[in-house]
Amino acid sequence: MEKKKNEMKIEFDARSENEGFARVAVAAFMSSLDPTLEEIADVKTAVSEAVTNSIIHGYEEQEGKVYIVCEMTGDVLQVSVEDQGKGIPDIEKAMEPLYTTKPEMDRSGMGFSFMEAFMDHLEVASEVGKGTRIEMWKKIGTTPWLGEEE
Amino acid sequence: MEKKKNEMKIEFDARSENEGFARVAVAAFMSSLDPTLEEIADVKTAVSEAVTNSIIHGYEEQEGKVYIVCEMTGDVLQVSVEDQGKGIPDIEKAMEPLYTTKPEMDRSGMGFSFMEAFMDHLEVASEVGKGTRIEMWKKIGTTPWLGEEE
Amino acid sequence: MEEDFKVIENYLMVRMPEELDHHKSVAIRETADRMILREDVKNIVFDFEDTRFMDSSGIGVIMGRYKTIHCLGGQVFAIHADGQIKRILRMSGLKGIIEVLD
Amino acid sequence: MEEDFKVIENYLMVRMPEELDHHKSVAIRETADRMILREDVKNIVFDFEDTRFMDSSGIGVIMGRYKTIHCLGGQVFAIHADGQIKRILRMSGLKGIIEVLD
Ligand SMILES: Nc1ncnc2c1ncn2[C@@H]1O[C@H](COP(=O)(O)OP(=O)(O)O)[C@@H](O)[C@H]1O
Ligand SMILES: Nc1ncnc2c1ncn2[C@@H]1O[C@H](COP(=O)(O)OP(=O)(O)O)[C@@H](O)[C@H]1O
Repeated sequence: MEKKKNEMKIEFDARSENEGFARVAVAAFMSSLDPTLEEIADVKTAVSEAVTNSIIHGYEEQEGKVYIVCEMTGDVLQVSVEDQGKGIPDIEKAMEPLYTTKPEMDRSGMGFSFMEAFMDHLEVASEVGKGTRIEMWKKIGTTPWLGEEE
Repeated sequence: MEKKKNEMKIEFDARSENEGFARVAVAAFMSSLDPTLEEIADVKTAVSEAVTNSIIHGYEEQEGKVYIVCEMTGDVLQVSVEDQGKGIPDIEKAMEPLYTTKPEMDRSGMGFSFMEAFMDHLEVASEVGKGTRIEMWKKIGTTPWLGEEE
Repeated sequence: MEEDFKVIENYLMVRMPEELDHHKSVAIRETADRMILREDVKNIVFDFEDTRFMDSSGIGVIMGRYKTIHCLGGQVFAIHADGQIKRILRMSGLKGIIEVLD
Repeated sequence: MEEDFKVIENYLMVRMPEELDHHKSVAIRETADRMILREDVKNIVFDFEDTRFMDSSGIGVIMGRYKTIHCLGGQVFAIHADGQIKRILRMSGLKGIIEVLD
């Protein structure tokens, strides 16, 4: 199996109108893996959740930059979404289903649940006052998993 | 007229399979300007030409990174495409219609002509052995040009 | 935007956008709540005919409207949802509290 | 890929991809040239039915095939090109040397 790596990075202003751009860019980048429509939807949703969180929680809709790094190695897609925003004081609590610190904004508290459901694996690193990085992995395609990736 | 700036940067491996990703990302980013289908096609074509040139001429299909910076100020889109490849010895000659150094690859020599035709303004900076940067501007939308932008 | 909201009898019909994310949800929440306050609205119908993408922000929009409407004895409906949107509705548990019609 | 190439009489029919850029053009050139050599091909028909995007790499593909075919007295046709593709063909000057049919 071919293992050539392909990488891209994006950096953009933390503005809600860029949420669509971010997920479309990641979807376009992964297209060489021939993903199914469902796999594309999964990745777009997970990216949308992470980017939205950076904008509304990380930067609280103030100025800032969101950073995405995408890597494809074999048929595994790795996406990280990072901000230099306020950080998460209690990651475990933040990841509980339905937990949200912005109920007044009609947040459902399902962002992390969706990321976990739609991707194969998720890691969260955060420091208060420094920022947050979400790292996600997903194997794309129906070819059998050979256990060598990642 | 509102003049809030919106910026994004992308960096990706100089591989031909990323050409589609690059133009889709720029098109998705500019969508908040409500471009017409023709304007989207114009920008995609110009970006595709510049990115292809970096991959096949700048890096001659060897390893390297392509950098895109997009800025929207008011209704003006600015896109730069940059590589750290071999550079262009004679920019004036390179920009002549039908001039190509890779006829054996069936290049038509129309890349620069298309960029100029589809964008409002184009600037080329290049240094042999250092790399090339193409900077392009286009006003998006049918609202009358007020002469204050850029 | 306004043309995506219609009151028929006491039903507020909301035509959802093609991509329902946080960016789009802000204006939908605002307009919907204004109409619920001003007009004689008892029930809400979210029409997903045009919608090809929805994330958890969409769930928040529906859930928030559900809370308001529900106390007053109203109901919330989702219509024309495609497979993808139905999947999100199912995963969120919303399928249990709103009516998803085909 | 191979299924996008068909020889009917001495016409090579090439079904162009959705996005015809440099990436896609490499394989098209190769396969087309192989078939021109091996089979009894005199004319080429490029079918743009599916094509929504084309840049100057597409022009290079057509121009290159035109050069080969033309010397042998053959002709190049473009069919089912939408407005966008026609615009590119017109701007490139190709409309003067190949037949663009509706
Ligand atoms: N990038 C981030 N920066 C700071 N806080 C975050 C970030 N992402 C998530 N959080 C915190 O975790 C909580 C749960 O996130 P999530 O499950 O996505 O739900 P929601 O976005 O609906 O609140 C958020 O309410 C917020 O307090
Ligand atoms: N990024 C670049 N790096 C090095 N050389 C370049 C670059 N872009 C263009 N060139 C040179 O300019 C020439 C003309 O470019 P262009 O008009 O796009 O035609 P084509 O790509 O078909 O050759 C190329 O053949 C090449 O020699």
